Amino acid sequence: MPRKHFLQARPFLALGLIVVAWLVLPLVVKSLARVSFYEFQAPALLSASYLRDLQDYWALRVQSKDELIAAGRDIAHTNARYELGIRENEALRAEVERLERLLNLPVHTGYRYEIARVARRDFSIWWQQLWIRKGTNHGIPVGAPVVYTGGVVGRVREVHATTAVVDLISSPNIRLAATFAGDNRPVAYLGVANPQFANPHGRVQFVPGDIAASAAAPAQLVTSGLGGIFPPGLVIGRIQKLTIGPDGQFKEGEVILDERLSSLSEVAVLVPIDDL
Amino acid sequence: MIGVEYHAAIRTRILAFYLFIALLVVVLFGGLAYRQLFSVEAFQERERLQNQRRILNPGPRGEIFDREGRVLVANRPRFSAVLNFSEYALRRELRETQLRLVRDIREGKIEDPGERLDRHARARVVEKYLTECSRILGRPLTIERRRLERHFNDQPLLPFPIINDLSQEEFSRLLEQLRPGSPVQLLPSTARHYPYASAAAHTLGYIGSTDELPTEGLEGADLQTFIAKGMYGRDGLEKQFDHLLQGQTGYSIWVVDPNGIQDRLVSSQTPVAGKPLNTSLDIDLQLKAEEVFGDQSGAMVVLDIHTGEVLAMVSKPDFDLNETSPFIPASLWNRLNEQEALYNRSTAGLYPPGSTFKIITASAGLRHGVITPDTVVECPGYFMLGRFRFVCHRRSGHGPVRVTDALRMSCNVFFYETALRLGPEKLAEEGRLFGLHRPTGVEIPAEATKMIMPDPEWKRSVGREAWTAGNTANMAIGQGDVLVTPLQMACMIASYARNETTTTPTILRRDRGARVPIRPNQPIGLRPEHRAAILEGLFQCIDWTATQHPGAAGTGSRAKIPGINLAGKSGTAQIKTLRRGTFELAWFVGFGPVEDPKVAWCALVIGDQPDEEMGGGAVAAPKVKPVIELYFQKHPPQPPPPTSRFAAPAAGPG
Amino acid sequence: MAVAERESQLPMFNWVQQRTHWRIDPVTPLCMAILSAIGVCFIYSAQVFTGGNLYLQQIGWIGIGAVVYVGVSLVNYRHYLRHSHWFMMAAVPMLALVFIPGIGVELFNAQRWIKVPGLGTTIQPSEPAKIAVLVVCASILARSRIGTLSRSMWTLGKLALAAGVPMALIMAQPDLGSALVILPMVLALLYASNLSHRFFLGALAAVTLTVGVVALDAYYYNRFLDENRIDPKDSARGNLYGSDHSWLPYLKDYQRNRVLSYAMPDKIDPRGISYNINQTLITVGSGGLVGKGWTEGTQARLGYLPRAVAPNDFIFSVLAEEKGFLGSVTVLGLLSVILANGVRIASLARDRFGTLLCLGATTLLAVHVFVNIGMTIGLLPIKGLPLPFLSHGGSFLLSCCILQGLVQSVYRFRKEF
Amino acid sequence: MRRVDFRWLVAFGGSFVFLFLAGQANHYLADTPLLGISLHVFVLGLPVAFAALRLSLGQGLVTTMATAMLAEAGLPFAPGTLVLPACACLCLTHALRVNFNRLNPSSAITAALAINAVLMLALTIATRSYAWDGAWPRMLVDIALSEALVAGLTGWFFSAQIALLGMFGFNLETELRESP
Repeated sequence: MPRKHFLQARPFLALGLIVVAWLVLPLVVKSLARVSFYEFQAPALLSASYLRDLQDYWALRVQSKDELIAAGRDIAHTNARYELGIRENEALRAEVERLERLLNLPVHTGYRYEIARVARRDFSIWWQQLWIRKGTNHGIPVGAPVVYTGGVVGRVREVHATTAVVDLISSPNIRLAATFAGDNRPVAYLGVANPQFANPHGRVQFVPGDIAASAAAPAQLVTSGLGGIFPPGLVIGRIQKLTIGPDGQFKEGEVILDERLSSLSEVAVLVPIDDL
Repeated sequence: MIGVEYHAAIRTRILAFYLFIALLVVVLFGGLAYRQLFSVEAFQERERLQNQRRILNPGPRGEIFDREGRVLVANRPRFSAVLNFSEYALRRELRETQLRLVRDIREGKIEDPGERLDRHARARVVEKYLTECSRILGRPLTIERRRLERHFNDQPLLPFPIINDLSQEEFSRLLEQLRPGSPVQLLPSTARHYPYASAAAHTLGYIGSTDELPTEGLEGADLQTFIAKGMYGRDGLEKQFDHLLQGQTGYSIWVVDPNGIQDRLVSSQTPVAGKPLNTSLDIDLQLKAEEVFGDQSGAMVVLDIHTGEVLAMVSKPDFDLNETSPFIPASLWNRLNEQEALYNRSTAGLYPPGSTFKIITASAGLRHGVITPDTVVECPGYFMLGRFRFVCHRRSGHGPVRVTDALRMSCNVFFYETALRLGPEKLAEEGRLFGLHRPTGVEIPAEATKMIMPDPEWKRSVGREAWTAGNTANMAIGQGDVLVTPLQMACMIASYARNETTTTPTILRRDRGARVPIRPNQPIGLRPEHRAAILEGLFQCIDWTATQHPGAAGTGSRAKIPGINLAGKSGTAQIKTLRRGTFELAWFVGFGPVEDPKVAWCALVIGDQPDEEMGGGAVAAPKVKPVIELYFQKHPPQPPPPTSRFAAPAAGPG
Repeated sequence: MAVAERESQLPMFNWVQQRTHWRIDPVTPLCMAILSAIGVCFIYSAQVFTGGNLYLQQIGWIGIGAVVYVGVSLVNYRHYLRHSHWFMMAAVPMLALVFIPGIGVELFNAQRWIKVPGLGTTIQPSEPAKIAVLVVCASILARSRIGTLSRSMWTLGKLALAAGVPMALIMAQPDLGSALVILPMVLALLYASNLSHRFFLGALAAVTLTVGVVALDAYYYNRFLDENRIDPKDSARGNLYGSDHSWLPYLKDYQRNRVLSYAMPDKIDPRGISYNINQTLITVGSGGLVGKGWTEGTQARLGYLPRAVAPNDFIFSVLAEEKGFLGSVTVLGLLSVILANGVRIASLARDRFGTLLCLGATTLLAVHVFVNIGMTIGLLPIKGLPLPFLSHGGSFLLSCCILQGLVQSVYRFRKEF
Repeated sequence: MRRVDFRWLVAFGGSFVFLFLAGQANHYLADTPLLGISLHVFVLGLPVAFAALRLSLGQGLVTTMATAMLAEAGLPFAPGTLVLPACACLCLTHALRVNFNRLNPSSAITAALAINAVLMLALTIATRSYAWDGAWPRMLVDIALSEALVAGLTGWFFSAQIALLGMFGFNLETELRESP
């Protein structure tokens, strides 16, 4: 009964064929297939996200008036504080511009903030990423930095028509030139795969020997702005412990990222203005 | 079928085959046992020597601090972009590039480069990553083929640097814009960094790069070793305390393949940073002292009288230490040699002390009773010694002077008279009593050793004509053959202030209690009124200004600081150089406050032009004033008690 | 091996005797299987760093070898007695093919291989030649009676022709090692055929004399080099120094160098000839009692033991390094079991032809084992002889399987009780 | 007999909805409301198990490839990281399914768990170059959670798929009885 034997071997034959086909298939075809599958599920992603917004909206609708009034008062306070901050900012910016003109510094690359809702958070031990609700239609380029009120979120990895995938700062293919707050020497921030249950983590390297950090007085890591991708001064995370590295000269340590990173619902993509 | 019968006789012969096989097996077994059981150590040792290599990495150098814990010499990170050909991915890329080259050449797509293809492939891979870096940095980068080849011949285990000494911004750009898995790695190392640029350049010294690292006690001394460049002190404190500053070398031992490519790490030890060095320098004083000198050549030493600590040490001309790091460019080296800027004039420069030596003459005269504080000598403006006329610097003469007046106004005639009464031996002996004939022993390399305290015997010994009275007269005012360093003069005046004979200067920070006299010390041994007369003369030298005492003013009155009583002595001397003619030297030594001596100084200004008119009081004293003023600002002589400053614990090493 | 079940399904050949009692000797095939498996493991290990796939090839060859082994052992060996001349007719032309450009493949300055059209592989005709010489010699000796030396001159002459022609052809390749393997085999057959002891004593004396003369010559040569401070390499380049130092005028200096490289490896060319010796010694010696572990041996894996020879001629070094004394003794034990079993089957054989076949096959195997392991541990000079069942190489593996198949056949068709 | 059998499309549709729901679950698990910790479930093994046990080889392969490519789109891995292991799992299960009663719920659960574990292993191998210090507790919890979820949902998912196929006129139950 050779036919029966053949039937038994058929799955393996098919598997072999698939593997060979996959190896032979040009990368373009595979990428194309990948993009199509992505775009195929994008509407579902978006609709779920909008649905969630709607749900939030209705959740808010049932709030009592007292609560709303309290919230309104809080917002008024915050607004007043921001108003002050904005004025201060303007003065500082004018000063900075004056100084820059004085020193003939090159003009800062400008950024446009593209606010995007988070459509899905996806944090596994294998990857950490956000799916956001803006894409090429909104002029978001690949590699653009993504930030939120608490600091850096990550970088855009893939851009699709209406959505984009953002690599969280804790993913291993993110590397930043950072500095410690109050210091100007660049150090290296590296994402590591997030090993913990909460707080995403990263690593910092090449820290000069005179910088110290402890649990009582954690050091804050901010972007340096020297690397040409991220603007300066964005918070990355804090460091509680620095140890001397293998070269006996630079310190290294673990960077504890903000807890809010794992519950983001809105981020801002920095689109370089030159790109427009 | 052909008849084939079986022979019984064969059977015995078959037994021989068993023996034959047994013999072979026993021989092989014995051979194996011999190799694998009895000589295993020897072979394992041979294997280790053949298959393992050691890489040495220098420990970061220790930092150098001033007395208040401010960093004088720091390490700055220095990043380079390297390609590590031991990485698997890069090795694979290399192999693939080479295979592609072979194919392309065979198919005639490219011409045979006419060199070994592995080298060509290597150059191509390096070129590719260099282009990528060049794009990110926005500047063209090139690498010499020769350097690449040399690296692979000499140090195949060490990563190959494609860009050295990245600026902070370049480092950041590469870090952020290279993809994280890129074979281009950013490798940190250190270079010396000098926050105060040229301050105390000669004292601190500079470094050079070396292949020789301290390796005592490190594993694997018998292995073939590759060494990453380290630093060693070439001058100044960096040289003197090289053994402390030098970190502990780290190593890693790798198993390598026959091409020298790393395979597996056997053992390693991280390098340890060198020890910090706390110097006695006060960078404020140092900066002020260098500021007042400006571009003027000269030297200045400020000492703490009680501890012998050097608070400031200037030698001009100097240079920016940052230009010497990480290595000294040849152009800089040539320029510095031309300016004679590389040697420390404070410790290695020998000069005639001029009138400042009159302190010694006066001291000897009083000690041996040839003069008393009341001895009066009439100064007509010159002194006749036989047919020779020795002039006083005031041609009209000082009139009748006592020792106090003579010191105040620096009257030559009084000291000619004293020295002739005294004789040269006793004068030289007094100089030797204050250690002017020998090095001070300060912890700075290349201190001068050939200082001269002349006497008739010395003159005979160097084979010159006999000693004359003229020699004695010249010696009395610090001219002629006397040669000392500025540091020695500072020590002499500090000793005088303490009423002791010897001050051992140190460049290291000493606690006041832990004062360790290295040389035997003893009181000067002058009668109090004699010493008082000398000190009075030194005090008046600064205190008597021309407005208060017209015509009898002290020569050092331009250093007067209101409210603080200082004592000092100016001096002027000439040196003749063969090449560039005669130069004037302006000296000013002194200490203060008189009541409770704290700080002693010696300043020397060297004329930059031949035959430039210089006077110690006119040129050197004004340079001293701001420095000493700053010292007393930092350490007011009245309460708060000055000890508090020193009692404070040393700031830690960073 | 599931030979018993397959047997009934195979098509009937008229020369497979169905009536024979079904019996097999399980010892040799078992040892062969174990050794082959070990061989595959260490061929893999020798190449693990470079990622070669020779071990897959070897598995393929072992599969073919197993089929060949079963096939040969099914056939009654007595058929070969009649047709032994055909073996010769096939082997000698194959040896000659090597020298025809386009068919013969030249590698490492020797033409030892011929291309098999279509398959893309090469075979080494010296391997079938060994088998042919064995069968032919055994049949000659089985057919004629050997008595004293003088009475059996005609037989000895035939034997010399049968062994000499292939040997000469193999030597011309040149492949001295394979050629010399034939000599002990023929001697063993003669010994088993009751040739008088005097012959062997004479042969032994001749060999001893030759070795002694060469050794003496080498000694004088060495002394000459030392006294005149001559680098052996220079002397080899042009026979510069003529016969000043020579004792045996017809020996060339490069040949003396070869002798010296065995006796004093450090003296002659420390990086060249003796490099392999040094490396194999370090490889074996550093293994110690238990070895460094599979795929952990630095010498073989990183390529100090030359990569070209590690999976074939020096496979024993790889094993000795990674499994140590215990591992190498195990392999030696398995090989000696095959050898001893060969001699045992020789004594059980039905006729003299069978006995001679077994003894010849066993001697061939023994010489390979001894020379290969001996060179690996520095007892013998480096000669390119592979180790049976372990070394990578199809022709040799197949020839070993055929030889053992013959032995199995002798066992199976032995006399009835 | 239909000329083109579209049941793979229906099965893929069901899988799509399922994976979409799992994605939504992950969205909330990234910051779990009560525990405040980050978790992740991975359930691709379940659709693959369904395709392997209940569909023919061709239909199953197409369904699996489509589902795996869907799961893979938007992940930071090379194309094929999930597709190839999923296909391999499918083929292996398909070859083995003659040896046990594939309609038995327990065999469905076993197959789903095994396939899911294998796929998670594949992902772990794909990310082995990352720093893994201390990753194992989170990994164990994630795996345990995923496996528990798969075990719990297998019955529901299988019935839902069968029902969905039935809605489009593919009656697996009766076809099975008719086939030899």
